[in-house]
Amino acid sequence: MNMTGTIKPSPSSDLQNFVESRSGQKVLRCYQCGKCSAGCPASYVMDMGPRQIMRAIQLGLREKVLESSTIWLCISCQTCSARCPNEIDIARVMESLRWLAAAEKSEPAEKDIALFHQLFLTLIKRSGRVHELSLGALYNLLGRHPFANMKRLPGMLARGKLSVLPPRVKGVAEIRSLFAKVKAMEKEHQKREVE
Amino acid sequence: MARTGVFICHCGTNIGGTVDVSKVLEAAKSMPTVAYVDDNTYSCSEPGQASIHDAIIENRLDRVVIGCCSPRMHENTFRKTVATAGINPYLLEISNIREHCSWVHGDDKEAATDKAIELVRMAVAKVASLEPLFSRQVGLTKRALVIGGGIAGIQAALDIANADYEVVLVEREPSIGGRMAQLDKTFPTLDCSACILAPKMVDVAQHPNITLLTYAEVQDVKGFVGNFEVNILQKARKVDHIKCTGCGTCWQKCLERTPSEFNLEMGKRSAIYIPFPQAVPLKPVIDTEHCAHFKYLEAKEEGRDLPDCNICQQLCPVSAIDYEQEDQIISERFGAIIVATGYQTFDHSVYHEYGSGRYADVITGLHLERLLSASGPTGGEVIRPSDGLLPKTVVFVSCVGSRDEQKGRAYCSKVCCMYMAKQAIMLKEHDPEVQCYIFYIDIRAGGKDFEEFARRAQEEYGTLYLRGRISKIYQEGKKLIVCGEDSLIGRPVEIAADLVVLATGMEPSIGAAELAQRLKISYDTNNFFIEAHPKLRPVETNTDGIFLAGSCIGPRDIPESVAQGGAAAAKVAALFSQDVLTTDPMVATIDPMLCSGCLLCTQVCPFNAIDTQVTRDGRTIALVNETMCKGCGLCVASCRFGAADLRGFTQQQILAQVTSLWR
Amino acid sequence: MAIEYQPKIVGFLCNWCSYAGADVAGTSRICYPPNIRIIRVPCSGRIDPLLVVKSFQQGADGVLIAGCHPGDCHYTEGNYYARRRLALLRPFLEYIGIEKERFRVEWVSASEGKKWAQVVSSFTDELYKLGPREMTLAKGTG
Amino acid sequence: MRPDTYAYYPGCTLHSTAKEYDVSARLVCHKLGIKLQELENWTCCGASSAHTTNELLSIALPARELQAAEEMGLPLAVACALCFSRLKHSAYELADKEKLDLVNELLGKEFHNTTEVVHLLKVLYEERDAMTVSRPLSSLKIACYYGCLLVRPQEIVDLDDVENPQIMDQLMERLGAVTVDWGFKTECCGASLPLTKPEMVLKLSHRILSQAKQAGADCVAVACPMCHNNLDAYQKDMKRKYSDKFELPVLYFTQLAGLALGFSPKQLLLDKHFTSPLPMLRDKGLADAGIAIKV
Repeated sequence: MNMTGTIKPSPSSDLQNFVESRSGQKVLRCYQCGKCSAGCPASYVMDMGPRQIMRAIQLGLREKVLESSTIWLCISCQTCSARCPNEIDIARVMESLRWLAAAEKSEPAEKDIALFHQLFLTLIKRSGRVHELSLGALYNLLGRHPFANMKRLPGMLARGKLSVLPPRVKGVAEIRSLFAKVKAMEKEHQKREVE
Repeated sequence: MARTGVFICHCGTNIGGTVDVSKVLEAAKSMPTVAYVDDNTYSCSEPGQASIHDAIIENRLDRVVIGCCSPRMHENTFRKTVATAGINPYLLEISNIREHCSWVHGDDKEAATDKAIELVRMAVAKVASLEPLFSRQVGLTKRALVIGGGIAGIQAALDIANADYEVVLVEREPSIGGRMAQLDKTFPTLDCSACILAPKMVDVAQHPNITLLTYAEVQDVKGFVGNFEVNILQKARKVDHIKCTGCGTCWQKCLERTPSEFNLEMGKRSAIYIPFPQAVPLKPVIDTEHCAHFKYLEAKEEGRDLPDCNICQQLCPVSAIDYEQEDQIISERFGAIIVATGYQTFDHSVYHEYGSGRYADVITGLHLERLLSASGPTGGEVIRPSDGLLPKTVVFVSCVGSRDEQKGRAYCSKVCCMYMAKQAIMLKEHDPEVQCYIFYIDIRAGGKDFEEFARRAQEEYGTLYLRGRISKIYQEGKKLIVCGEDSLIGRPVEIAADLVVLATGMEPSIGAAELAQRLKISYDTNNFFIEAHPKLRPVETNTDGIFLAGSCIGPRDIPESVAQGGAAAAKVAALFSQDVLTTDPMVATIDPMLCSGCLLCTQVCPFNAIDTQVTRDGRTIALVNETMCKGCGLCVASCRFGAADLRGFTQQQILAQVTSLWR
Repeated sequence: MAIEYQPKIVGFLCNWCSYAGADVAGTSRICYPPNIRIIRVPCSGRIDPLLVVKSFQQGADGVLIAGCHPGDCHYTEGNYYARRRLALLRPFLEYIGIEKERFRVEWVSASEGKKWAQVVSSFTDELYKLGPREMTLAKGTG
Repeated sequence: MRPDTYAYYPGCTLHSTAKEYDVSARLVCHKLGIKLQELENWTCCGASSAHTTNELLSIALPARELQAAEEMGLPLAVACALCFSRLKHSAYELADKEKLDLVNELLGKEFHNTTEVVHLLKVLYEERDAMTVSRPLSSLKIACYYGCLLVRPQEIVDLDDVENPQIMDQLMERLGAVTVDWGFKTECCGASLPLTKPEMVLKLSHRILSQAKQAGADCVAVACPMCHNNLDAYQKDMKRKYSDKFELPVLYFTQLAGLALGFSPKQLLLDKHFTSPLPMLRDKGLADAGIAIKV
């Protein structure tokens, strides 16, 4: 955790209140035993493990949490929640942090992962179902690493696992209106929150 | 006309901080029969009691209500106070305005004060209808029963016997010694467990005042303090322990081999066996399940034939082997009972993420004690159970089955941090090339010389303490990979270990809940017995005459168990120092004029304390045997004619409390 | 009406378990609504149905009886009798016009302070919803 | 009585990269007399992207499928473990009245959240006694891999034990195979990270495969297209990176069931895997053409 400077802890900060209300978890139940970080499959590449994120929430370090790579690298595999001795659903805490990060449009530490999710949702909005080929292509282009993940492409095509054309689904109109309504509700919800 | 005195206690700020005491006093003045009101900061203190005593005399009071803490706390204290002032001690009513009022309604002072007034009004209404009661004397059997032959039970038995009272020590296993007998060394002094325990065990065997009943269990318990009737099941040992001299021929010559429970299945024992070399009594029992002779008998019944064997019977020089010996019920009378049933280690198979027993080289602390012990299955050589090789990297894991609500064990087991340090030191002494790691959350070393001892494990013996709870253990080739996090540096940590020792926590020994129900003492959600008061009465239970000692109350180490064994013994000696016991006068009464003789109450009474008597006009009616009656009031609620009543909780007294409400 | 309405509850607690449990709620400073008035009895088996009816007659909006968990009774069988006897009382109470939700029997052990507080709070909330007891039986003659 | 008709939600991958899962599932169900009625115009459940960015979307998308199944009045059988997890989460969240009304408004349709969501593994597990095994897999030692989302979180998914599940093991044993007792049944394989963090998928999936190999397995059985992709598709890269010598075929539990019920490897698209199971199946005597059952 390349953190410098002295910390001025702000207990029961609005970060903590947001996490507790959206995830329904009591952050102060955590006694920092480290079992979540120990079992997390992605903690070896994270700048802050799940335990340190819980600690940062207890201390109210909002930026540190939202700028961390942890909330994006988390695969939400629930191992931490299944093994937490204080039965805290840490996966749900991570999820609520991602919602906060998305809502605040803060700069994601893992740009590629954020891009992947955003592309994934745009593709569903457009054709109702995921089309791997376009997802891969767009991800490589927009992520400015055009030749990544190409190794499997020939094998996939040879085995007829990738259809060249995106799937056509009758329900697409419904999906598009669903996305639009969700966006509208979000905006209205935020307007109310700002007042 | 009754003259009642009402005394309200501030209890410092515990009551005064929330309840407006002057307002309560003001309200009390106008309550019926109240002749005097007063308050003091601490009624239970010397000056507090003195001021109540003087007020009673000066104002010729004949009944007292005290608004203070729970009656379970100081009812007896204040009964003595009013008695010294010349009032019958049972013309007193306590109104609980602390635990049931100020402490639980701190957020609403006004409501707390109103409620306190109501509680005092109820007490005043009840005290008006209280009658003087007189306790009676009853005989007392000066014999004590100690259940459990671990270090706590041994200490208790010895101390009572040394106070020259008879003791019966009942132990479920074939030998006394309990968990401590399984330990190699003890912290923080590293003296050998057997060396300090064996002499005490021998003292127990040789003490004239102690009758030792091993391989025996308490079946049921009747009666009450001074007059307990206990049935003890003496399981058939199939060996006559009077004739037997403990020469050892039988258990050396027996051909059967079965895993030894004492060595946690890591070694073998014969069918006729003593659990460990320093066993007391040094006389064997036959394990009928694994004995060839009894397997032969069982097969014969089912029409199968197996070779018979009676080697032990033939070779026994004093012919002490008696296959026909049967289980026996011994019933005895006791004046007091000490429960010292000890603990067992947590069964770590619920930890699937640690392999749940799948990996042979993942053992518990107690397993390691047996491996370290010279009388253990490997003669003190610590080897990997899987391939017998010497481990060079040993990883200790703390809090297995402790501080883990997800596994139903929220409490800290107190001793694991210390025995991990001890074992790390012992491993290094056995083999200097060993490198020990200890995964911990918080090192708890609160006892005398504990912290210094734990520091030695790191400083002198090079143990590497890693702060963090591990999440997974899995096998990779011959190594066990332990996945944890060092939360001090903040990075995940993986160690390839040859041996992993899980510091499993303490839980009550099997059957604790059933024993508690037989003794009618309360136990908590983890099945530990509940002491009368955690701070002020740690070795007593709420049932008079039944005492507790050792880790059956909660995680305890050896010094505490010994101290509590002695403390419980002191309580028993104090009890036995009187020749008679005064009984509780709050017992049931039957009004002969109203009793129709239906005798329903005699069937209802759990203590069959209600006999019958014939009145002058020839009617048979019920009669309460006041020494047997425990004052539960079951008969009162069952009597349809209102003939039965319970002194101290009469129908009229309770109704008075009800009708005084919301006037 | 609703603002002044504070449910009035009478609680009969057995001395060995529930009364001790309520004490533990006190020592652990667990707050709960002040609507209950606790009367100590040696055992839940001591509760005579007359006492329950009298409490309602006296104006109680709810009556709570708390004893040891079955199997834990200090007098071995007291709470077994209580369980059966009070189960019979429930239909009688409905017959005389008292909703069955106003009468509760709970088992609270000597260490369950938290549970005791939850029992009182949930009972108080339920009685809020039920509202005061219209039944204006003649005030007890005392 | 167990239902014999299910609404069927394949999920996006079963129509593309995980086609063999879909085909083998249909064959096996057909053989067992279970009718799978695919939802007409089903759409994506939002997978890991929806619940990562927007709570409302992560509930609404699966709700659309739940509503479709509710309209058919059938329990909803799901093949992919991630879709199953998202559908279960949505049904769990919609127990809250407010959220249900909100979703009704979003979908513009009547939805009471009464759909019963069942994973295909549970469907076949409950049918295991009715299976007539014509080609017992007795020569096969299988490591059953459940993955993380199929069993976690316990209170929402409630399928089996979160650390040591048994239903796939029992199903395989019913088919005559021997299953190995190993510790990585529910460790995560890297799920949706192959595109963004391929090296993490290599590390996590390799650890799982080497544990299965060490436990003596001939192949790994899976019940999720993502787990299958991560475990099967990159074994060559793993061999280069970790220089081990073994290759471990990864098959869907429906393909193994298909084999046991007599279908041919061709019908079960066993040739579609990156790590071909055919050599292993041949020397186990399980690769014969079997009975060509018309579908």
